Amino acid sequence: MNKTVANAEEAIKDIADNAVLMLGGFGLCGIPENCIAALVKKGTKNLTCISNNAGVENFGIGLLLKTRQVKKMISSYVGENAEFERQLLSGELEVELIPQGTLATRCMAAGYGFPAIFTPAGVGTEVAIGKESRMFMVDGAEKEFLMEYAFDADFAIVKAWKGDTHGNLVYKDTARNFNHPMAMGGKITIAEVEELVPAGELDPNHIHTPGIYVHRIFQGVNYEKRIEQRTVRKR
Amino acid sequence: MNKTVANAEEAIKDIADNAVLMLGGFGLCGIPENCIAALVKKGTKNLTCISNNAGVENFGIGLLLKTRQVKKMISSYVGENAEFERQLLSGELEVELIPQGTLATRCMAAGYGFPAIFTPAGVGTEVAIGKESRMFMVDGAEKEFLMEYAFDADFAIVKAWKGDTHGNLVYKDTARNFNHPMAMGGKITIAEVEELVPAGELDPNHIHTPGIYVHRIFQGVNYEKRIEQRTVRKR
Amino acid sequence: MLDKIGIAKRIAKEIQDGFYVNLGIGIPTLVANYIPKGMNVVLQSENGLLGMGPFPFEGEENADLINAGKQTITTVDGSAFFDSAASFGMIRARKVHLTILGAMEVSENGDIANWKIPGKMVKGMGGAMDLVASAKNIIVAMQHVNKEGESKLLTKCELPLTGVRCVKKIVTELAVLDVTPQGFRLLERAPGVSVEQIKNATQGRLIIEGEIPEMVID
Amino acid sequence: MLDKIGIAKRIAKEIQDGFYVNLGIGIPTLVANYIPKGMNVVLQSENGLLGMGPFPFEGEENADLINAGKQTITTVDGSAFFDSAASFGMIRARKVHLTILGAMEVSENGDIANWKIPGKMVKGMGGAMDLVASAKNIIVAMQHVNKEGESKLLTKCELPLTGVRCVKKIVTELAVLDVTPQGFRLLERAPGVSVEQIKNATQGRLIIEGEIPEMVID
Repeated sequence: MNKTVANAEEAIKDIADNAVLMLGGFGLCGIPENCIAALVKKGTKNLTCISNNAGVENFGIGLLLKTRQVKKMISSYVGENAEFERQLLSGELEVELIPQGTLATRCMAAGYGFPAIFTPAGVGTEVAIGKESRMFMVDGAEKEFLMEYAFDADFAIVKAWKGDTHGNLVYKDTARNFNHPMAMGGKITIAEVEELVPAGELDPNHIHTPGIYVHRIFQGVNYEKRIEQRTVRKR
Repeated sequence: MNKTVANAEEAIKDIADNAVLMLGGFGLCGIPENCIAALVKKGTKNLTCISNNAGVENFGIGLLLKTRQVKKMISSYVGENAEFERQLLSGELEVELIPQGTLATRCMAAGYGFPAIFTPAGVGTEVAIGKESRMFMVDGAEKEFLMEYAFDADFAIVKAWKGDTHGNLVYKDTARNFNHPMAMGGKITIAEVEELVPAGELDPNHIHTPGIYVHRIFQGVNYEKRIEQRTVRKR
Repeated sequence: MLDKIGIAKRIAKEIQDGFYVNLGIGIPTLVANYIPKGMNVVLQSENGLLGMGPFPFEGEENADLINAGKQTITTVDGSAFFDSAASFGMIRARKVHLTILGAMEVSENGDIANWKIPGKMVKGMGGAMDLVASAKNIIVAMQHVNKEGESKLLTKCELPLTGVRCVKKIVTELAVLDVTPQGFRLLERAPGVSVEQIKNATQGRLIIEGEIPEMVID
Repeated sequence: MLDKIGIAKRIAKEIQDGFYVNLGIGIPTLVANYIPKGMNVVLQSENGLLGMGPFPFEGEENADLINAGKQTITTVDGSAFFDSAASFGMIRARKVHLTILGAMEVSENGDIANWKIPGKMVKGMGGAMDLVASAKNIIVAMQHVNKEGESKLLTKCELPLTGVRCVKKIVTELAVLDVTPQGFRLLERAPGVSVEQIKNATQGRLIIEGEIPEMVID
C-alpha cells in the first residue's frame, strides 16, 4: 500500500483548472508549503480554495492570490492579507466567509460520511440566510441549529510532521489544526510531510490520520515555517 | 485541575438508581473493570447501560445483569452472553439493539455538540421504524439517511491505558474502541486507568481524550483483562 | 461443491491490489489467508484497526488487541488504531473498498438478513448494518441452502433485514452469482456442480445466460 | 476609567477555580496575565490546544505552536493538542465554561457584532460565531463608546451580528454590566466614573438599581 510520490509536482499533477481544494493549516502554521509552490509553478487557474485563512501577501495561499489563480475562497478569517481584502472589496475574488467551527466540521463531515451536520454557529446572523434551521432540545431547552452540508472537495492538500509510506500521518503541536479534518474530507488527499518513514516505524497508537484517508504522500523540502506573530517574553 | 479520586467506590458514589450510563469497551476489551465491580458492590438498581456488548455471564456487564441491576441495555451485539439472551427473551430485560456505528456516533455526537447525526445504517430495516429519514446526494445519487439523536447519558465510565491528573487519556491498541467516544459523550465522565501520572508526563501530541472531557480519574487495581476468544497460531 | 475454505479462496480472488477490506465473522475471516502474496491489501477491523495481521503466536496474545470477532490478533507494518466512532466514520465515508460478510438470507434485489431470528436468536446486528449501508462493494459468503434444504437465495427475505439493495455478489458452496436489477445472475458453478443443482437450490429469480463456467480455484 | 489592563484585571475576577476558558484576541488575551496564582484554570485555544502557556522566551519560538491570534506561545503541564474539528466539538458540547471576547457592538438583549463593517472591513468571523453560539457564559471586553464618542451598548446592533442573545456580561473602561431580559444592568462603576457618565455613554436600556459600587481592582 505504498502511496509515495516523488515530490509536490507529481502529487498535484492532475489538479486541473476549476478544481475545488481543501488546504490545511491555520494562519501560516501547518500549511502545505511545497504543494502551494507547485500550484503556483503549474499555474492552475480558477481554483476554489477551502482554507481557514488566506495566508499573507507573500506566503501561503497569498501566493496563489497574487497570481490570480483563485476564483473563490471559503474561509473563516482573512484579516492578515491586505491583497485578499482588496480583491474581495473590488469584487475580483469570490469569497464565502463561514464560522471556523462550521468550516472544520464540514471538512470532517465528509470524512465521517455525514452528509450534513447541525451547528448553532451563525443562527440569527447573515450566515444563516438561505439555510435550513431546526430546533433541538439541549440541556432542557429548545435551541436552534443550522444544517450545514459536508464539503465536496476534489482534493485535500495537507501538511503533517511525520508520515509513513501507507499514508499514516502524525502532526506536531497546533499544526494539526485543519490538516486532520481536511485529510479525512478530500476525495483525493495529498499529504506532504517533514519526515517520511517506512510503514511500521510509526507507533500505531499515535497515528492522527489513518492512511486509508491519504492517497499520495511525499517528503517535502525547504520548509520555511514562517511565523506570523513572533511574540516572546524576556528571560 | 486535579481530577483524581481515590478509587472506583469514590468515583461512582453519586451514581444513583435509574441512572443512564455509558460503559466503554468492545467485548471484554477495554472495559472499566474496577467501576463495574464497584457498581455491583454498591447495588445501584434500574440502570440503563449504553454499551456495545453485555459482557459474558461472569465478567464485564454480565456481572450487573446477574445481579439484576440493569433495567435496560442499549447495545449492538450481545451474542456472547447467554444470561442476557435469556433475560431478553423472557422480557425481564428491556433491550434496544442498534447498529454499532450508530451507537458509537451517538456517543461522539454528545461530545461534539451535535444534537443529531445522519447515518444510512438501518435504512429499510426495523431499526428505521419511527425514525425521521431524509434523502441526501452522495456521489451523485440520492441516498436515504436516518436521523439519530445524540445520547444523553448521566455518566460515562471508561477505561484507558494511561491518564494524567488533568484527565488526559491515552488508550492502548483496540482497547480505545468506545472508550473515547463515550468519554466525550458523558455529562460526567469517570475514567479508570492502568497508570495514572502527574500532569506534564504525557506527550500532549499523543493524548487521545483531552482532559476537558474527564471529570474524575483514578488508577485501577487488579486488572484481569480477560480474553474472550484466545486465537493463536503455531510457531 | 465447495467447503468453507473453498468459498474463502474463491472470494479472495475478488480482492484487488490497493483495497481496504472489512471481513465479517466466520467464512469471511478465512478469506485473509488466501489473499495472493504480494498483493497490497489492508484489513480493517471495525473495532478500531487498519492493518490487521494473523493470530498471535502462542503466549503472545494481547488482551488489548482483538478483532471485531473478539479474537486475539496482531498488527502488520503500517497499521493504525482509532476509536469506534472514527472507524464507522471511515466506513460511512466509503473509504473501505470491499466488505465481505455472511448472511442467513439474500433476496434477488440485494436485500440481506443476518442478525435476528424472531423469538429464537437475538445476537444483534453489530456493525453489519453500518457496513452494508455504506460499503461500495459487498460480497456475501453463505450456504446456498439451510439445514432443511431450503434456499437462502430468495425472492424476498423472510427474516428481519440488515440492509436493502446492497449485496453485489454472492459466493456459496454451489455457485458465484451477481445481484443484478433482474435478479441473481449465475456466473460460475462450483467444481462438480450442475446448473440444474443451482437452479433447484435457488428460490429467487435466477438468470442463466450462455455457458456457465466452472470456478477455477488454486 | 479603566485602561485595557484594568479591563483585563476586572474580567480575571470572573474566572473560577476549575474553569476551562477561551480568550479572544485583544484585551481578552491580557486576562491570562491576571488569573490569581494557585487557581486551576486551563486556557483553550480554538486552533487546537488545551493548556496554553505564556509567550516563549526569546529564541524559543516554535512555528508549530501558536494560539488563535497566530502568536507564538508555549504549553503548560497537562496540555493536549487536537484538531480544529475536535476543538469546535468541545466548544459546541459546552465543555468550555467561559468565553471572553471583544465586540464592536452589543445590544441590550445580548446580541453581539464583532466581525464585519459592510463595505469597509471584512476580516471574517473566525471562531467567534461558534464560540458565542455555544458557550455557557460569555463576557465581552470592549470600549463603551467608539472614537466618535457614540455608544457601543445599543438598543439594537447596527452592524452584522456575530450571535444573538448570548452575551451575559460586559466589562468596559467605564462599567461592569449584566445583560438581563430587561436590558443592561449596571453592576459596578470604574474608579472615578459616575453613574451619570455611564448613563450618557449607554444608548441601550440601562437598569440602575440602588447604590452602584465602584470596582475593586487589585
